Amino acid sequence: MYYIEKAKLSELFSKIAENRSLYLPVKKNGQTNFAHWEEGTEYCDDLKTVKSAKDHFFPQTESLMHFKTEGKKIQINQDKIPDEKTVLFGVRGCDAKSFKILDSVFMSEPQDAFYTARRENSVVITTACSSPDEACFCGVFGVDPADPKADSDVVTWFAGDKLYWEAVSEKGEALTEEIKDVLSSSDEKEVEEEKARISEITKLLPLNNMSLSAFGGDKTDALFNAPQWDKLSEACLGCGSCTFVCPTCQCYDVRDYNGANGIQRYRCWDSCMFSDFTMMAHGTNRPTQKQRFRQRFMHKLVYFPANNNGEFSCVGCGRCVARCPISMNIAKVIKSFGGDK
Amino acid sequence: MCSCNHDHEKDHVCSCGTDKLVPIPAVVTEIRTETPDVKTFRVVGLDGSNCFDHKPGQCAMLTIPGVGEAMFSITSSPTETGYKDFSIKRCGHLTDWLHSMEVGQEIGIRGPYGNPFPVDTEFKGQNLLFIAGGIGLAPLHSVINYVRANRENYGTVDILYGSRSADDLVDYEEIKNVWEKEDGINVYLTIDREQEGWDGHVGFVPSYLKELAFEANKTAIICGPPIMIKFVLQALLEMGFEKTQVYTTLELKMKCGIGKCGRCNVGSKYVCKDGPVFRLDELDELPDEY
Amino acid sequence: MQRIGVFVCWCGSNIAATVDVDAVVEAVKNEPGVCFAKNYQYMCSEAGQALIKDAIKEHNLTGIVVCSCSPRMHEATFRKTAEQAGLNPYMVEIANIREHCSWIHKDMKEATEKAVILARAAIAKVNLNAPLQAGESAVTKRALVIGGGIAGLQSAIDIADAGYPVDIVEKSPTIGGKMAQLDKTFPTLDCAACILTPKMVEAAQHPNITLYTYSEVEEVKGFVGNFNVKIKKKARFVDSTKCTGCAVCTAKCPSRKGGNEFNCNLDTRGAVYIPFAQAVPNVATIDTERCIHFKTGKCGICQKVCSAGAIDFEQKDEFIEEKYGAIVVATGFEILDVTKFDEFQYTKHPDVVTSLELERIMNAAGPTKGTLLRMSNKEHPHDIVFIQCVGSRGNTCRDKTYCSKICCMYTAKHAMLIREKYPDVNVHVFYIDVRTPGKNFDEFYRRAVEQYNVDYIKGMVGKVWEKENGRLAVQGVDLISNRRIMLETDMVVLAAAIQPSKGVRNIATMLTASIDTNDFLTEAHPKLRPVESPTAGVFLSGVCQGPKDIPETVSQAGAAAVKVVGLLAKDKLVTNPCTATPNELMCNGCSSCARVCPYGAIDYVEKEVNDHGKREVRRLATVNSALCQGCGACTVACPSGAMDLKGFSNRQIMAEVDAICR
Amino acid sequence: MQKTAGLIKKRALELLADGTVTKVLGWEEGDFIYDVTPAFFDKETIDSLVFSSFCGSNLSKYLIKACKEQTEGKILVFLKPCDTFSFNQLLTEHRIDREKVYVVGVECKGMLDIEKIKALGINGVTKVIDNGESLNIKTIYGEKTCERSEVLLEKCTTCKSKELVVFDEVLGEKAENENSQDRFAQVAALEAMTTEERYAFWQGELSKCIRCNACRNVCPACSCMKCVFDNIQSGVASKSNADTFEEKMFHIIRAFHVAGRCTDCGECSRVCPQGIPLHLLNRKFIKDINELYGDYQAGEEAGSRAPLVNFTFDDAEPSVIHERGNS
Amino acid sequence: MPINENKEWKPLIVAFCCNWCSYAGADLAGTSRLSYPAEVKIIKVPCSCRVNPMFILKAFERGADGVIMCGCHPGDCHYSTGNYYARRRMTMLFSMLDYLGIDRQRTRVEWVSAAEGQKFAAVMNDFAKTITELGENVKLGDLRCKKQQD
Repeated sequence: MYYIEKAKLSELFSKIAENRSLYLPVKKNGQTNFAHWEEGTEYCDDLKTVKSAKDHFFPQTESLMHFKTEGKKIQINQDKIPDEKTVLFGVRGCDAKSFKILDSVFMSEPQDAFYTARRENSVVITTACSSPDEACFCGVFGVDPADPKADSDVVTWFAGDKLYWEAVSEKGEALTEEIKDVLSSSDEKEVEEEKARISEITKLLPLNNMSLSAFGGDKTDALFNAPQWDKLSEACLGCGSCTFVCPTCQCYDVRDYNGANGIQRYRCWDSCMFSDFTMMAHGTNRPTQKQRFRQRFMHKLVYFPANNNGEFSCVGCGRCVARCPISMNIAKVIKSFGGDK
Repeated sequence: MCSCNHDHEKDHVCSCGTDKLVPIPAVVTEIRTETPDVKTFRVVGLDGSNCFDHKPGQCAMLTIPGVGEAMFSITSSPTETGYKDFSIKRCGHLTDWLHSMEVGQEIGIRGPYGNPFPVDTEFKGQNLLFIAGGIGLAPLHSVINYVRANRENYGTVDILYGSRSADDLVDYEEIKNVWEKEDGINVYLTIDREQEGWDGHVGFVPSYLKELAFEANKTAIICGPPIMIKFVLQALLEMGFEKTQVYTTLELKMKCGIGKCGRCNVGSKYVCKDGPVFRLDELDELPDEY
Repeated sequence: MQRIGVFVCWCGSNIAATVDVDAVVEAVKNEPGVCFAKNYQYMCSEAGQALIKDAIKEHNLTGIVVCSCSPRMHEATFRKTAEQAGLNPYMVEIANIREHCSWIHKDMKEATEKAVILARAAIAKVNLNAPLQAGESAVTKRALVIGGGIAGLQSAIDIADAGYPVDIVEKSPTIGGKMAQLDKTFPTLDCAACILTPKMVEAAQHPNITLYTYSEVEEVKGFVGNFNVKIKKKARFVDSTKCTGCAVCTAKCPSRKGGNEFNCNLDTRGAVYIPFAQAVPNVATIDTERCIHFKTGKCGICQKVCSAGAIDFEQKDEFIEEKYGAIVVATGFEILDVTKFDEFQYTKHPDVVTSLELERIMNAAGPTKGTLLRMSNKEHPHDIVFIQCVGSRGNTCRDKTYCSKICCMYTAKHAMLIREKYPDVNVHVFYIDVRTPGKNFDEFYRRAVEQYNVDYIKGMVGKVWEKENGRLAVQGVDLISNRRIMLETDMVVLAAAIQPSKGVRNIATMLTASIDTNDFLTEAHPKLRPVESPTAGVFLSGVCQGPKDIPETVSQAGAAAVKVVGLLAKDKLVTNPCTATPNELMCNGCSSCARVCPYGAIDYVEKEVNDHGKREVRRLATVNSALCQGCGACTVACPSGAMDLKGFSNRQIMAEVDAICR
Repeated sequence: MQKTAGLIKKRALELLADGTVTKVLGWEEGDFIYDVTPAFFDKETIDSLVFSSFCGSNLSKYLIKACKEQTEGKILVFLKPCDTFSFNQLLTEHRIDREKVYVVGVECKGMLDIEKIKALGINGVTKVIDNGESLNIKTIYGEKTCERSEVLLEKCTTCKSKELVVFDEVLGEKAENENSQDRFAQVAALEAMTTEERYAFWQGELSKCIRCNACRNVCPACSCMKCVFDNIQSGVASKSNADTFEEKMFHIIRAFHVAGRCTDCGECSRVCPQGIPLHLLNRKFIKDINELYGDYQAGEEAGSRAPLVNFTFDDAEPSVIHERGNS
Repeated sequence: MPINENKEWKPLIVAFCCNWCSYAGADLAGTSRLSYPAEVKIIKVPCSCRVNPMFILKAFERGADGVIMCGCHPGDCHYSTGNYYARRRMTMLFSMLDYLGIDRQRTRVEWVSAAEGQKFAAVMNDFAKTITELGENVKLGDLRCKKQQD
């Protein structure tokens, strides 16, 4: 275990940035999101970024290839696979877990070359949550906000006036080796106290004790035609705010942009909540918002676990709880199927 | 062989270098007008190859740069080498473009996608009953020609095909001049409404199916508009077919073709990966949303 | 995608001298859809057109682009060429590389580059063109004239003479309008009645004319060639088939307090009345507001005295529905209410009158039987002051901004007639300007000044008040001598402004004809289409379009009639194919489009739609392609983009933008 | 507030009971007071109807679909003053059927913004008690208090009107609109900046956009059957912000499409997950319209003619824009 | 060295002209041989009220440096009222662009009648001069259209 004084954080950041690109939560125009660190950039220790960390690996838009056409001839050029070595700092336990969930989508065969390359080139540094809020329910999905080492390379804690640093993977250790100069060794006493403090708080979180017993890969028949969906989906606006702030949502669209100098094919986030998501020339298999709403939650709580050894596609980050324009969210869905018992 | 710098196993097919979403260029060498709104396009790799190998029932993504990409079933059989055929109905933005295309046009193609009909396993030794409506013949076309090329592996072959009118029968020339003339293949054609010059059967496919009263000792392979499928399935079950004897292929929005973009997700299945071919008993397990 | 042929014209050296036509051909060959490109010396020549026709046939072209002079020059030519070769004429686009390129640029490289870009834009557009078919609609061979004044009568007679049936709807009990109230007409001083009444009779007796007097238009539906109009025939309570016009009832009617409108309320009439002796139809009408029978249930004298038994207290309003191919609006004018101009004492002193009132006073059938008398004491006046431009050419809220146009002349007429008949009467005229632009008009005015010694004073009157001796004092300014003047006079005559009839707003709304801020009907084009309303099939006659004197009114009425006849002579109307069309699946039914349509071409229907398998009844816009002129205002008002314009669709214009910005 | 909540529930019950209405559109209680969800209720479910200082959402847009589905009887809807403007505008555009709706106007003192409470550093909120002037806030980190006026929803700080412009009956105590700030002050402040400053401001704000479409989908004026941005044939369809131009295009066109129709209900800014002050775009148009074409408030009067489908002969020329002060 | 590598920047200007007045005005400019810069490219629309703000934004997206709309003088519209609507729409759009910090000189509306060939040329010369002085439009455009891809 190492530490560095909080006051010297920028030294740590410049050290990391010597050989790699560093991304961390930054407040800009009132909103905190992950951003590239440059000398002078200030780290923001808000509990949650507005958008999750997923767009570091699965950006909202990403160019895949370019076409050139001349008469009837075409030329297809794949875009360069990213090779930037990156470090993500300040990732919360929930977001770190979401990477594993995204991995099981994008890194299963056939692998997504762009995602895989980004993922392989990055080191994830998680930071324990010193003040979880009422919307957090990561405990329900097995995330430990006090000690998020499960899915990270390095775990850090802010305690007292120090940042504690512990490498928990090979990648993490390699990074630690690189930057050891700016770190000092430490015992684990203060960290243990911090962990204990956070654990106490998590017990108070109102949504953190929900039960998922109603859900799982084998629950399609039990849930699909349940009457609750009508009420739950009634007010849904069909916007994508839940999807776009969600760390695990990974639906995408592929579009062509016909610019003046050739055609770009790019990928962008999409949402199963959008009315045109499954629209084809002759219609859609999910014409109602109820069906689209149900799809999103069934996917997270039933279909995804069915294909991924029971793992749910939700990490309990609570972003949808905070961001939904009409305050409908996955916690309410879980509760309406008996999750609050 | 793996071209990346990673430490993959020896026979690993590497996806690090080229992404699966990137098509290869190919050229349209022939365009046949089948019906007023269906054309068949013959696509050949720029090197004269068939682009990639496929099995009957599988699909491919066709790219028109600047217009987009869409999934189509491969109409030609794997036994027809050196090209791929696609029978495509004009019904939207991209298909409009395809229909206005001319021979020599280059397009992008990637595939194959989806699971094939089990021609080399479950179908082997079986009597086959193909039931198609309209453009629904396109995915079955490939199976039928594969079966014809390997005739010895299968029992009887019956083909029931219907469409709105005689002009809307896809592949009419081939059906008349090749399939019908072949021994051991029975072709039954029908159109929805009476039409001058048509002396064949008139009536919807499901009712014709009942009239024909096939024995339930066959494997049925169905494709057509949803309403036809619905009534054909009913009819088959009434005729004594087991759900395990019936196969169909689903048409859903597919964008990436590799089960990641989320569009073709129904229940825990991804149609572009786990489908589009489903046996009826498998289909029954999916939520009713296809 | 189309199979496009591109034809680049040299226009001799007009284009070829500055634009490298070979380079243009080379450059466009690889554009999407282009499968043929060629240049030629004169595309519009026989040989050039033959070249186009051959190429269309040989290469099976589905669209062509001609890079040549302005489409205003030869678009029609090349469309015809295409049509001759079997191609839809709307599959032709012109790239204007002469007026917009070769003629304004000197540098060959620059001009060639631009020509290529203009060609590209046309190619991009034609790729999205669709064959268009001009529609047809049948024409009902009957016309409606709204208003039975001289304008309406003239239009009706002219149309009827051409052989088409015409209906005249007049809201008052008789036709004749304002002209019937006039005494003499300028500049010839002939008697108005003498020239008008024959016209009235002619209209009444014309086999092709049907009169609906004491009637109003209730509802107008439909469009050019196919209007459906509902007319309300108000109950007269007199059976017009029985009434002989003997006027006994009118004389015996005991209710005599109400004013007589025909004489500008300067005298009274009975509750049952015939407006004037020469009224057409010469039939009595009962004014229910004044009739004792209708107010109390008693009386009934008229019924008793009528030997024809024509009085029918039970008569009801009658509604007539008729189809028309064209409508002429001839709703005329009324005199501005001058009560607001209180500085002239109009409401206070009976000797202050409007010109129209003076007209009645001077008329033999008027309240004074044609003798010029002061209304206050029925004495002969010695001095008369005319005040011009009362309510005209002003800029305060009580004024009209426009010139009423007829006042200068009728004042000269009045002055002259008075001086002629009563040489002892001194006549003074206060004026801002004297406007006499008409045949023999200025001569007429000069006669008034020079021969009849009418005292014209350039200047305005500040106020008028009654003196103790009962005469009127007029205080004004003489701008020429730049001094204030005070006159004592017996009468003051106000040349009040004229304004469109009040009912015109309602009629304009029914017809979706537009009116301007003064309520005059707007013409389709102020110069080139002055007698047509922007709404197809609606024509303008007389003062409803703007102030006019009688000859002008009659000529406009004739012009409107010719337009009507021209329309009715057609069996079918060919409609503009470049019309707006709504996409039913995207229409919100919000009415934004209808609100901006200058032609009232957009209507709404409740209709079931099938939106990708979902069936529901929606409120949808529909465009009447017979009315739509293709301006496109609706397409931008429509937020969902449901409304698009054929021939200039959103995608076509954006494709042009894309091609230009490449 | 509690009193009004009680009245609302009582009235809903009465109107359901006497058959005046067959369903009720109101707000359903959530887990933390502040997370109420718009919902339809019937006799069985009416118990979970709530009204609190967090009922900022505008229910009028839900009536488009509800009116279509309503075959018999009326729908009871609770509308705050600002919501009634949207209701009227939807009436004007024939999107809803007045006959099918029973409008209960609810007087409003301004609604609260949980984000603003959190911005004060008050975390882990589990309950908020509105005492009228101040708030008592229970959190997992203990109890906190703050002033009500500090945490009003942005739209309520510049309330345009406390008048209910359409209703069948009214509940609650009429509030005064005296504390409301000038709603055009922020627009004016932006106008006073230099072009470069304004560009920087909007570039910063709009670049946060994630194109979730929440602003559009919540907007009562954005009620198109199919939005041009979803329509692949429109030529401007886009789904993402692949280039900063796309978000500008989206927001300019959206503002333009609702210009003269926007009732300034402020929902766009309330729902934006990235906190973009979208109302400043719409309000700019409102300000311009008022200045150039005379005061006009969409929704104030049902059936009124929106300024962009209207004109006068002596309208200002577009060059007035060029003649403005700063450059 | 090829000449075009040293090519000086030239603006791209899109002009929407109504069919009845301004397009004819442009024709008259041509007939009168009144020159204006080749950078100006005209798109014909039936009426100024056909010009959708989306077209103008589209032009900027694609790299236009200035967009000008020309129509009949108010009162002279072939369709009687079209340009009145266009006037309001464009005023609003331009105001919004200005509000977003886009140089307001990049957009313009001019009323040009069919007889005003002189005016048309003068307007275009002036507008092109203004745009040239402003330089390349970097604030409102899709970078993907400008980037030279190979």
